[in-house]
Amino acid sequence: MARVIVDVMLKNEILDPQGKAVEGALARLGLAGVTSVRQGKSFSLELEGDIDESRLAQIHELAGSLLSNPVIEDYVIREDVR
Amino acid sequence: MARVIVDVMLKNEILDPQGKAVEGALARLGLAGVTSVRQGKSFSLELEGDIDESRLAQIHELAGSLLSNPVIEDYVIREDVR
Amino acid sequence: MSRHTDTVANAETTPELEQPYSELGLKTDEYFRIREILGRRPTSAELAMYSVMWSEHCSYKSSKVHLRQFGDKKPETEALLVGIGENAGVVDIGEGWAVTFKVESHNHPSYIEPYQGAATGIGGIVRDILSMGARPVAVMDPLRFGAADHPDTRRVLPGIVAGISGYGNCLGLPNIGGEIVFDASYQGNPLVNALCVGTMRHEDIHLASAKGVGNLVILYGAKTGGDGIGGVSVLASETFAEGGPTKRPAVQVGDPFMEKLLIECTLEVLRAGLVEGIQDLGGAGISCATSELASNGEGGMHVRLDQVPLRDASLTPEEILMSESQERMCAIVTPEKVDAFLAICRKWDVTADVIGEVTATGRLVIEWHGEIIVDVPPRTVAHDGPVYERPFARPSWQDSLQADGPERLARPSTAAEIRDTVLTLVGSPNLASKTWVTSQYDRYVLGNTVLAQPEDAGVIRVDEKTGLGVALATDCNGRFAKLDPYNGAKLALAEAYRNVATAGAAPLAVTNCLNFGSPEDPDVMWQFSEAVRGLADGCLELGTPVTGGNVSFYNQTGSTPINPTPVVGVLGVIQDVARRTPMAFRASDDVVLVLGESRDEFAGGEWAHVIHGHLGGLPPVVDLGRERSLGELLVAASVGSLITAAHDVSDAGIVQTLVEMALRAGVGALVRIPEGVDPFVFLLSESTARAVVTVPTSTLGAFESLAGDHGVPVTRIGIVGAAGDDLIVESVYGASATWTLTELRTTADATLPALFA
Amino acid sequence: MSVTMRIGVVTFPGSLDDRDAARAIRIAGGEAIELWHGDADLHGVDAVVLPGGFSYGDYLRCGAIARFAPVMGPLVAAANGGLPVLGICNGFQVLCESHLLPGALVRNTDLHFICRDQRLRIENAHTLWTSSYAEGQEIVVPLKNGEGSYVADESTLDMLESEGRVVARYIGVNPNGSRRDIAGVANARGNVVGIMPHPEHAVEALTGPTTDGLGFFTSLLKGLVEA
Ligand SMILES: Nc1ncnc2c1ncn2[C@@H]1O[C@H](COP(=O)(O)OP(=O)(O)O)[C@@H](O)[C@H]1O
Ligand SMILES: [Mg+2]
Repeated sequence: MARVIVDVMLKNEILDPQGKAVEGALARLGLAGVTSVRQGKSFSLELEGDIDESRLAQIHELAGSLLSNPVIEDYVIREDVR
Repeated sequence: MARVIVDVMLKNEILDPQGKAVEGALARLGLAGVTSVRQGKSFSLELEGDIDESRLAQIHELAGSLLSNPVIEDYVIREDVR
Repeated sequence: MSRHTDTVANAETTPELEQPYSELGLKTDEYFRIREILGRRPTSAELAMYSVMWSEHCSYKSSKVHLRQFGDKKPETEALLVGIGENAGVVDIGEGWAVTFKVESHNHPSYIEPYQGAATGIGGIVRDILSMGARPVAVMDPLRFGAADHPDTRRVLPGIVAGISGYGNCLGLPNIGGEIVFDASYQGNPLVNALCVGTMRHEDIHLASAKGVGNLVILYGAKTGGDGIGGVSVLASETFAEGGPTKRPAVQVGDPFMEKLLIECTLEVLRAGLVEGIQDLGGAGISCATSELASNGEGGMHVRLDQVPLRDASLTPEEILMSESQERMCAIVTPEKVDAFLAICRKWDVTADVIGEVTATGRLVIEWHGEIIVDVPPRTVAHDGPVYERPFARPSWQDSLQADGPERLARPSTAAEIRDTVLTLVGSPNLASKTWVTSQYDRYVLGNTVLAQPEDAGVIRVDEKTGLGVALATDCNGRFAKLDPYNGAKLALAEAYRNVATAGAAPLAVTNCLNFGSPEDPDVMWQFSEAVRGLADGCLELGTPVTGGNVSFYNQTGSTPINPTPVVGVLGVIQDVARRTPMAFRASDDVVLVLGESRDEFAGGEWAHVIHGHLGGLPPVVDLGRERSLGELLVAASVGSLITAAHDVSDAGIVQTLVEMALRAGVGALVRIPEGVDPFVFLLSESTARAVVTVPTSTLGAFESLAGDHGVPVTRIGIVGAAGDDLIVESVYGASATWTLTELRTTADATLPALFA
Repeated sequence: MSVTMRIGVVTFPGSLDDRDAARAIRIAGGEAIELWHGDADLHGVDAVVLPGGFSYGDYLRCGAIARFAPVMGPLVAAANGGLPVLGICNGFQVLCESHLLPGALVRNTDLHFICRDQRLRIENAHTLWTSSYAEGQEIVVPLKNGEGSYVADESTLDMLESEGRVVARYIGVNPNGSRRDIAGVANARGNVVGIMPHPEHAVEALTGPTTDGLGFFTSLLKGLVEA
């Protein structure tokens, strides 16, 4: 059993209205000194068996096509083996 | 300058239609052995100055009220000081 | 095994076992009735089923004795194809078409989790419509919130609206209307009512009954999880677990895409003739579906509960029986059609499993891994629940409330004061433009929306070839109902009826959602009984039968109940939607006419509420005979192409009606107060049975004589466009009141975004 | 003798405006052919409309999963070979995800789903889908989306402008924060067009705000007959 987490974030140059909205709300609720908020998505995949090179490559491939859209988003893969 | 990441996930027993949709798509696209996918949100907060206890407590408070709804979601705070 | 299963055999050998029936919301005498029915103690699974099915929500135990009036006073009608008691009533609209519609509440869940609560409210009512065999074609959403500027309203409103929008839009159902009303009495108790309407050919009507011994029971749709356990009954089933309590979420999460698949898949299996009986899974999940199907059919069913596909493998059988997981349906299918049924489910990627069969035993038997855990007469679960005659009494405060009329309130007495008063009202939350909300709803999808909000009624084309269509409106003024619940319910009916007729459709049938406080409070129970009596009497008088509805009790904070809110939905038929009457002023030089009579009636109205924060007195007099005449006139005028626009008069009176007609068109009007009438009363009173229409000079004579035939008083008050981009009212205490359309629009548009954006 | 043009309308499981697109095609004088997402065959149609809706629920990103549907294989190949394809709303999103059109569609800036009657200007009347309009013509059609904000990097936007591939632009109000008010774009060849607002909801006076949308469908039929 393995777990892989794929974090997807909007590229920096793409406007993030959700992050902006949260930033405003945090300030209104009294959290001082917030200079920026970005909102992203994360996918937590539970997989049977181990993650070998080829499987990781496959996950990278899917993270860059299905889970994120490279035109607007970047992704990072965190392996989280328990 | 500090960065705090708040990861918000649906509680395990709550239906996650987003995760389910991704799970189905990953399987159709040939990734074998995926037993479950959960989709979450993450908020990356950039803050001025340092994060002391009281500020962290404030962030916890907001993570549990504004950024997540404790009825259906859990959150985790990752501090990511650079 | 970490825990044992409580089987029927076990129950027989351990008659004295203490059972947590009161934690499950059952009264002691109810528990003993169950023991009497079964001749032994119930198993834990049986106890779960009875407790949830005998809850207020599922058994209508407090309301049943009153709701009977809808049947007893049912008007003579040929239109009713399926009446009260099924998932939704069905009416005949002619040309072989039938329509089913119903409104339901999802109040409490929407307070806890606004987005999901409201979303699953839409999901649930859509499945009710689907289970009758109809294609859902539109939704509406009557909503009530606390004070507009209260912080909690800011918490719940955007979430509720987003939930309705997120779920309804994703299903592809146009949202054609609803209500958004703010009143402090709903603080902590927002009302989320959801209405769905569906259409079908007569031969496509299906019922929830398990007919045909040997036929199979198929559960299809989403897998079963721990959703909403404890949502129907009071308690989660944690008391059953011996290895420590499990915490199950009371919140149900919706998956609109799954529901969309369920709609398409269900319609395909129905149209292919593969289904003998069908039932949606809503409150009380499998407990409700199996017991109702069995009770309505052959009377017997054998279910293998371990065949239910689970999302969470740790669920106990009791939890599976009680789960309110969304997007599930149950169908009865003959053995030779099962393969074809499952093939269509596969096409739509919908999970489907045979979980049992219809039997002739007269018992609902449920098996769990080879052991019998339920063996009950299904009727005792589904239909023979407890019935209460709750005590009710006219509240001690009712007289003083009615005695405190609005006569003592200061009234505007110059044109300038009228001008300011109107601007204040136009921008007040209940009258302001609701576009910030309704622009989040798709009103175009399916391509058959002929009228949608903010028009008086939503109008949907049913048949593209002939133009046959239906119109729907929902209404209720909870303040009127508080002042006088009997007439308040009639007033709600009258307003919805008038709205449908205003659009040019003939009112045909009624649905309702009765939102009240605790039935254990005799004051509330009196309000409820009066409202039901009023609605039943009103429907009889108007000839529009009640086809179904829903009751929501316990809407209160502490001991303070909400204003009684009997939301009434009226459905009308229009033979050719091309002749529907919109509300916008159309052509300059059309004559503006008021239909009906204006009296000095302000109690419970918007003026008293907004300007004075006052509630007291007796609500406007309701005269259903006049409503009927007005309705017939409006329909006849539409048929005869005599009028160009019509808009009903209700909240804040004729002036608000004129403002809305002008803003909708972007064209003003020049209006004059008739001789001998008080301008304030004429402009702002909320007398019933009135509408404003515009008539081209070419048909003016014909229209006025038609009105005479119907006995409806007509007053010419002005001319469309005669004041350019202004709305001008002359002869207001010797001067004119002028509003520019720009200032009216800015005022009306600013309020909701300022509060919620 | 003119032969009726066969225009495919793809139905994904969560498509919503497929019936409307078919109705628009019929009103324009064409024959609408149902295409199923799971069927990797275009059945010889003369053109394809990808309709609005939520193709596979679109909880991930709109159009992200639809891009991998069986029908998309032959569709992408045919589009690259010149087959006329119109993507409306979700269809536009699918075309971007499939890289048949540049850029992407992201969450509306105000974070709400928005349904309104939208004024547009037709910027390019030379595509197969817009030839019935006059260049610069202003039309009003419904707009309804939650993720309709068109984004692309500056160089892509400059390229689209300089090559005249911005097909329609929002005027009056930019409802969703689209870069440079872009409502629709075309591929280099002009056979593939994506448009966020819904011309298929503006083809009948009774149900639409106007009948301005019909031009998208008559353009194609005219073009196909002339071709
Ligand atoms: N206020 C009411 N007026 C008329 N019929 C009602 C009312 N409340 C409930 N009913 C009817 O009682 C029956 C049972 O209601 P309910 O249990 O809510 O149905 P379902 O479980 O299908 O939603 C339905 O036929 C419903 O229409
Ligand atoms: Mg039902």
